[in-house]
Amino acid sequence: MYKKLLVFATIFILAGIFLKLYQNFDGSKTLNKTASYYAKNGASEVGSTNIVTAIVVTYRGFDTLGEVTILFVAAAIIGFFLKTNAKGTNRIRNLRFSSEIMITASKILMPIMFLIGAYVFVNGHLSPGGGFQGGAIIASGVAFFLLANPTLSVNHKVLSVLESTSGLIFVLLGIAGLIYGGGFLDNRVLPLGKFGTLFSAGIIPLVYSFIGLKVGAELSNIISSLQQIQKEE
Amino acid sequence: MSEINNKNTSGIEKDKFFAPENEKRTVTAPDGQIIEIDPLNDYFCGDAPRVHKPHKNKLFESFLNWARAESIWVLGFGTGCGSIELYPLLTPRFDAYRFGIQMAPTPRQSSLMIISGYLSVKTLKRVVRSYEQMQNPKFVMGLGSCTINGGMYWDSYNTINRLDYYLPVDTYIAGCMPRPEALLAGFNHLKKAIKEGKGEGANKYAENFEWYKANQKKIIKDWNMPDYNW
Amino acid sequence: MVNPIHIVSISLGVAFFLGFLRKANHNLTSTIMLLAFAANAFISAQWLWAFIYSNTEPFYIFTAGFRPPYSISLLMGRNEAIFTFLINIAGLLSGIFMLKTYLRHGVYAMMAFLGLILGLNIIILTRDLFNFFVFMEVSSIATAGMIILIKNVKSVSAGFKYIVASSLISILLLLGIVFIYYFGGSLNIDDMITNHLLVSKGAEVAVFLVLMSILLELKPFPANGWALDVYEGSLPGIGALLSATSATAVYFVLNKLLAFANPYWYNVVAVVGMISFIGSNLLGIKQKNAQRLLGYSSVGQIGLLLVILGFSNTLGEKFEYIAFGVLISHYLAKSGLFWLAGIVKQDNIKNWAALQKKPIFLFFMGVFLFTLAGFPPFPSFFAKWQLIMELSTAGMYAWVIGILFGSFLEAVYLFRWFGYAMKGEHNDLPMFELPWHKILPVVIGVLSVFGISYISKDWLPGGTSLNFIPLYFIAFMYLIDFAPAKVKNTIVILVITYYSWLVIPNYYNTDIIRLIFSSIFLIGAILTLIPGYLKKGSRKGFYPAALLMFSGLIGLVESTNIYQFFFSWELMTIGSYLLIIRGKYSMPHAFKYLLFSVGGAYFMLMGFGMAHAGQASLSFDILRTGVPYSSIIFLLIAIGFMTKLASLGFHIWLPGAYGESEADVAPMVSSILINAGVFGFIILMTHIPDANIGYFNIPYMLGWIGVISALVGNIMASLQEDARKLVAYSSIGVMGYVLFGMAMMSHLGWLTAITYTINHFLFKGLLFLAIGGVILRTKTFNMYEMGGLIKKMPWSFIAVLIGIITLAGIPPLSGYAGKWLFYNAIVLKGWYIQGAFIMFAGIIAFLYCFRLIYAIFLGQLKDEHRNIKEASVWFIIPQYIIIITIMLFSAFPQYVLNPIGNWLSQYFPNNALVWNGSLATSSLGYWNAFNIMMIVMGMFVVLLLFLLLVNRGSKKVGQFDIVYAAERPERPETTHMAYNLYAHYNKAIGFLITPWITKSWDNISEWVNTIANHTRKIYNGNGQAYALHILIYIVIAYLIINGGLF
Amino acid sequence: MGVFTKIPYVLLGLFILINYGLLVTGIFRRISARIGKRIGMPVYQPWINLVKLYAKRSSVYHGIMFYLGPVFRLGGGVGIFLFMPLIFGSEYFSNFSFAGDLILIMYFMFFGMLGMALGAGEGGHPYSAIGISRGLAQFTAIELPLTFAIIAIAIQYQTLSLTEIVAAQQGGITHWVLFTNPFATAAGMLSFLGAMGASPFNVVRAPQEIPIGPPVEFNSGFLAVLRTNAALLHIVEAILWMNLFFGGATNWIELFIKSFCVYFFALFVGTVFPRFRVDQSIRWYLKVPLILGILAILYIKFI
Amino acid sequence: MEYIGLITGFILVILGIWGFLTQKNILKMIIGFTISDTGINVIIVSISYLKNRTAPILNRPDLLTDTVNKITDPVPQALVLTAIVIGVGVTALMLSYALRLYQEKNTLDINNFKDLKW
Repeated sequence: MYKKLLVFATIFILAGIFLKLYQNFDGSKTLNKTASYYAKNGASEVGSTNIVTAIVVTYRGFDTLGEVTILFVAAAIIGFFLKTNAKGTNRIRNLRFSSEIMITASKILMPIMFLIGAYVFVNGHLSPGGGFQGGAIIASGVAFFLLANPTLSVNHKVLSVLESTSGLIFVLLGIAGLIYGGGFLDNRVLPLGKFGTLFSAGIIPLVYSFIGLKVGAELSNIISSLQQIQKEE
Repeated sequence: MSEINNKNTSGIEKDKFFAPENEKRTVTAPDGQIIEIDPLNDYFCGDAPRVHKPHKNKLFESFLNWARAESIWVLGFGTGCGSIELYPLLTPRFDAYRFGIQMAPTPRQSSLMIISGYLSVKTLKRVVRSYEQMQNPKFVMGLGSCTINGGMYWDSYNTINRLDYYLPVDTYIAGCMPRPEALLAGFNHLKKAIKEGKGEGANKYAENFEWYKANQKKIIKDWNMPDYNW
Repeated sequence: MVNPIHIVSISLGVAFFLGFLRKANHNLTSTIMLLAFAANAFISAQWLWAFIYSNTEPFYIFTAGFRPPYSISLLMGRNEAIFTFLINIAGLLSGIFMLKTYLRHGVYAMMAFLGLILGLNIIILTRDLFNFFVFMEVSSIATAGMIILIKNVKSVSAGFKYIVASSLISILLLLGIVFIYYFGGSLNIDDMITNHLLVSKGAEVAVFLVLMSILLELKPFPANGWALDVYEGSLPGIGALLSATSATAVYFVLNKLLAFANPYWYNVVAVVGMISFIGSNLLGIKQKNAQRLLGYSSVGQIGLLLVILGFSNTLGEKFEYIAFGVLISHYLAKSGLFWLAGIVKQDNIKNWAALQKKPIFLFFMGVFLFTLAGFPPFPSFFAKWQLIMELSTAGMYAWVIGILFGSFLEAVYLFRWFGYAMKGEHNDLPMFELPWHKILPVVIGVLSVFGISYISKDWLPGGTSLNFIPLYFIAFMYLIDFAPAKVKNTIVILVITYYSWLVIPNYYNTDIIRLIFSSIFLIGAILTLIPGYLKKGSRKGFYPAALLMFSGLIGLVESTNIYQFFFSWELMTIGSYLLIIRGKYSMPHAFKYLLFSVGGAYFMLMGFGMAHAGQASLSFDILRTGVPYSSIIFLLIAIGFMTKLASLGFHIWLPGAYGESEADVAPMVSSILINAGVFGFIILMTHIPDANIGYFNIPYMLGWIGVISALVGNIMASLQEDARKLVAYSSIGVMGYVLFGMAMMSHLGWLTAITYTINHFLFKGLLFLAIGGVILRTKTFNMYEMGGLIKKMPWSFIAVLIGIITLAGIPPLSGYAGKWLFYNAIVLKGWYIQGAFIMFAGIIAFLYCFRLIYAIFLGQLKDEHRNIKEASVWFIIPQYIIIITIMLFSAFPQYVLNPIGNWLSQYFPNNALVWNGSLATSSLGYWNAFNIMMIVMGMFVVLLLFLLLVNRGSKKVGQFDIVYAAERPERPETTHMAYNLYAHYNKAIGFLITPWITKSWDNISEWVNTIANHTRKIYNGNGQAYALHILIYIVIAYLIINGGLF
Repeated sequence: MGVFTKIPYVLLGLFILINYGLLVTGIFRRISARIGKRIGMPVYQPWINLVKLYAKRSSVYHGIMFYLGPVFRLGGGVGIFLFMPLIFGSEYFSNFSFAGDLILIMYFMFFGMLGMALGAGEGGHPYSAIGISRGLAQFTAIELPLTFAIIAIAIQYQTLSLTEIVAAQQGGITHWVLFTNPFATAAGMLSFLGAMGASPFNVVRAPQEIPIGPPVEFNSGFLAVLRTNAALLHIVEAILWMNLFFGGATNWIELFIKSFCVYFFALFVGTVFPRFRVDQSIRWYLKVPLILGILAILYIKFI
Repeated sequence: MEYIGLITGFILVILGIWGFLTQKNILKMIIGFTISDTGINVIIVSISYLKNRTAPILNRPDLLTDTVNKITDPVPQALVLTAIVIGVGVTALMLSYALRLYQEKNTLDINNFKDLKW
């Protein structure tokens, strides 16, 4: 009780801090300097219809690299953290069988989900969405499949090769930007192409594709790691 | 009785009364060496007493004897009931200080030993030790009949009858008990003897050391000290 | 030059590439990982080299080829180069250290590790706020992974606490960053700084959130329970990483971000740092777990760094040097210690005694600990010195006190730990394994400490004047530590002789005081080293320690400024600590010694700082009357010296420290080392002759302290059973006289003090050598267990006899000179009451003198000493050299005292003592040493002849031939009257020596321990509570900074 | 006057004082006997005792320090004598006081004490050690008021030279320290009681409890030397106190009378008061005489 | 609209933190964290909102001119993407920790994991 009061008081003051932030917030009327720059030059410099994508992949591409790294590291950690040890392999938990609907739906929906995911990340520079979103869709497909077939498991080797390959290509593309473009992760390694088409915006579609694959693989990896340890119980 | 005949096989005769504190023992030195301690040899100077001849110059010697006579320091050793008569000497009534007599605290510093009354065997050992620790010249005064012939204790199982056998006595004071006046008379007698050069008891003891020692050992069974206590 | 961006590409490339090699041989993969770190380190090193040696411009990396603020930019400047270099090297070494772990866990662990190092690199390099956030998250997630490289419930729960805390912090950080973007319109740090984007009111709150989050990442006390659990629960290698790298990187970020914050943030940082520094060091005191202890120490050190950062504007151009000095010390020492923890594998600090099985590791540990505690010649010493000097110049004395107090607390637990390691019981402890990959980083760490010490000494003003030459020799001696002791002893004695030859003649006719003290220190060194020939084997560790002490001592004499002086003082402290702790049971005493020394040194440092404030020079001349606070300066420095003099109140370390040390170490420390305090007082008081605080005249107070020290020291000495403790307490007494003499501030007073100093050196050396020689034979310290040794050790007996005659001040030996001068001095000065009491103390000295000589040499010889031999000739030789010196000094004191008098005349003009040959005349009396000597000797010879004549036939008798009330003694033990010899004295005036001082120190320590123990209960182990602490910390900080909620 | 021409006078003075000391001892034995309603020993008894002791034919010793102890002890007494100016104004009987002043004499007392302590210590007798520990312990307390008194005198006359202290007290009885600083005299005389080892401060040599204490093992010639020293030392100490507080002496008669009176004081107290235990005597010295000593200094400083 | 988003975001953050600090169950704590995280994301998005503007996707030709006045702020939208992903990573890690902790002690009560303290 005492502790809860303390928590309450603390959070109350924290709310006060937020309130102060809120008080000073007056919905912007115009874009600020940075955003204006992107708005003005994003299309011409990067060649991407989706300005957000331009920012994510090019202007702040380095952040994206960090994001990918986070997912990668998290997947790696979960990989060795939840690594099954040989002793407990016999203890298979009695899992409930999934319903027929689930199994059937997953068989039908999974390819579609993969397809949608691929579409989302390939068109990241043209429409809302991108590598992360696409990767997440793919991974949810995998999750769906695993839910439907709890006894199955994903081939980690494939996933991690996919993951590593796409990560490595992302880095190599970045270096290519350093060598052939203006800097690390510059998208102008390839010609910008015609604005608004699939093969435009330099290497953005390429990068986003690999990010999509990578994110998909990593998330799947995490999900399957979590699933595997469930089986261990 | 078999214990008496129980001889030490190592060849050294071991008395039944050989005191345990004289047994050899071993100790470990700080560096780990084991040392054997033989108490009688290690702690004591076991030499026999020496005869100290009077000064060659008779006149000088008689001066010294006068000084010795006039400065008698008494070892206050109350061996028996006679000691009760000793202390009145120091009171104003008798005031033995007048005669150059005073009590000395230790044998080392005293010149006269008064055996005050009966002397039990147990005490004899102490008396011998104390006597031997006094420095030459030294005198012995036997107080009361007990020191002369045993007195009323003549047939006691544990008192000596005749002090003379064990120590060279310079003066006897007869009586049971002798009064302090008798003691004073005894002192005068002793003084006279000393002045006459007859106070050579210490030398007599040294000369007849074997005899005295034999007498003493005969009666003191648990002889736990060296032959001569320096 | 390789583009720094390749740090990223290499790390990530390798990390991704390792994914292909999941099933490959882990030796291969780990080698690849290490190569990646090496490559990173090479890149930073290359830039570092360029920045230092060719003044390269800082290098901007624009990612994506656009100019900032529109794209993310990285900056490789000099500082960035240094920090990334540190991080990459730590990664490399840590990787090597944990090679086995990585081999076991496979590529995933390596990936996480690469991610961690990459993240830290980027947060240093990046100039974009959000990018910082992203890579901060990379590193914290990676850290969360690294923690569980060892999988047990402790590490997993610690990891969870970590992740709870860091996610909470990241929420607030993200919130702050977003609002900074909102208010500032940019995420680029440079942009924010140059265009002052964050001036709007709301931005302040956003900045608050960001900076507080970063501060919290630095684990400030008390919102740092999670971090401590992580230090304790994770592998030591991870501890090293966290402590050395994460904190370093975040510290750098804080420095970077403070540039756009409101200037008051510097104060906030300083306050946070100070709370953290003192608080965590306080809590460290109760800590028994080695890794957690290191955690507390890490937090403390980071706190100190924050303080330094907070004062970066005050420190000006010195800031970088100071921060770097502290940081690098922390970095090297902490990672080294964590690695050692990984090697020794003992949780409890008491079990670090296992290190004794491999003494070289003790050496490593010692290097790290002394580095942490800021001892010379390690970089933190220079940094701390400069920090104190600069803060004092700025008048921030409260902060100076805080820093010194925190440092002291740190020294407490560090050296208790070191004591356990050095002297703890180690027979039951298992031997630790020593795989090469664990040794290598430690060795590199130690070498780097020395290397950086070597480099950093020259960076400070006055640093070049420090004399490092002895240290090289000490290093040499350490290298040949395996050699037999005799060889080393010879080398050392020859070198010291040569050094004396170089040094001492310089002072002849120029500086009598330095002549005397250099002679005491150097010739004393030679004399006390001679017994070393007795030692068999190689006597590991002794010579470097002894030489450290002696070089410190001679450094004191040779010093011409306060910097050199303090440097030498600290060297001496280390050396003497290492010497004292060599004794068998001396661990707690050496600990106390060190604490008092450190405490005293800090007082002194503060005094020096105050004196230095506002002065450009470092020379002793800045200590002078008339500068502001000169009285307080005097008091502070005097306290520093009093700890070494073991004046009352600061004496409790001495008896044990001297009493328990080795036989030939005791004279080194007691007859030689203690004079350092006297020398210090001479330096101090020649510059500040008078000091008053309020109505209190400090020299007057010192005089009373001297009196009470003398009195209590001597009474205590009289009541000791342990011979060496007796002599040790006697040192307290004699130093009381010296302090009193110095405090008199008069010609004769000083002359007395110096005479006493010389005498004390002579007789105390003599006594300790003699007693030490005897004790080596008897193997016991208790005097009542000895007795009658005169028959077996006549030479030692004569030495002790001469020693106590000198000590007691009995004519004709030189001790009397001191007494005579004393009477004259006190009457002329007018300190009658004190004077009488100090003379009373002098008479009490007689009690212990007698006890010492009687209980050991006279009385009954014990059975077990029946075949004992005379003390070793190596002990006898120096004793007799000292005896000859005493005799010469006694007969011809004028050749020493007259020049001293002349020297004193420049400070105390009325030359109170007129010398005419050997006749000294004061305005009160006169004294003819040579005549007294001759008369006494003549008389003695005549009387001896007379007695020989009287007792020509005397018979020498046996041991038990004593009059024993007509009985005979049974055993020597029961006949030797020596135990509790002065029981009646204790009964009479024992109340004077009620150990209320010891008790009050004990109470203080108890009190501190209790506070620490109660305070650390806030770390209740609950991750949620830790999170709450973080929030409360933020909230309170907000209330304070904002001055209320709104 | 050269050092060597002084030697005959020194020896003469020594001879006189030893004999005077023995005489005084004898007289006091006699007086104390009369107090006890006895007649007492003859006045010449001390001489006889000495002759007897020197004339002992045998003696024993325990070791080299035992042998040297009496030498030290006598050296202490003789040394004090040597450095003490006996007769004020007399070049012949100022001894070797050119070598040192009052402080030398003060500290030379330790010379004898140390010798005694060492000799007795080597005797190996526990009672010796007990006696010495008592003696030393008591002596520390005894010296304290004396130190105060001496400092007071030094303040008063601005000298530590005994000759000058005596010189300053010349010119009438009112110039004595006894009258110029009664507190100092009181403190000094109280410590004199202890220095003399008379009752109530004679537990050191409690003759029956610890037979005579330190000299328990000394015999014959050794004891004789000690007794010689005792005779000398006591009278020299009396002379020292006389010089300090009672104006010294300008001729032998004055010296005899004054030192006798000083000596008599100790005896008088000793006969009247019973014995203190060591801790009692130490505490006592730390009360009344210490206060007197402090008063002495305050008196001379402020009045 | 942006105010509503902002307030919602703050409330979510505070609610999440409340849960984070008071729930004993580790899973509930994690949920608290994700709620907070979501709250932050909502805040970020609200910040990017400008009234009467369209998303920064220039898929209509009219957006190509005077873009500055026609689109909302794209930067927070890019940031929120990153923030979400980071949140996912952290959540995943926390969940795996939760699993592991449950394996260690068969409980999910945070109070049972006090092995390290003081």
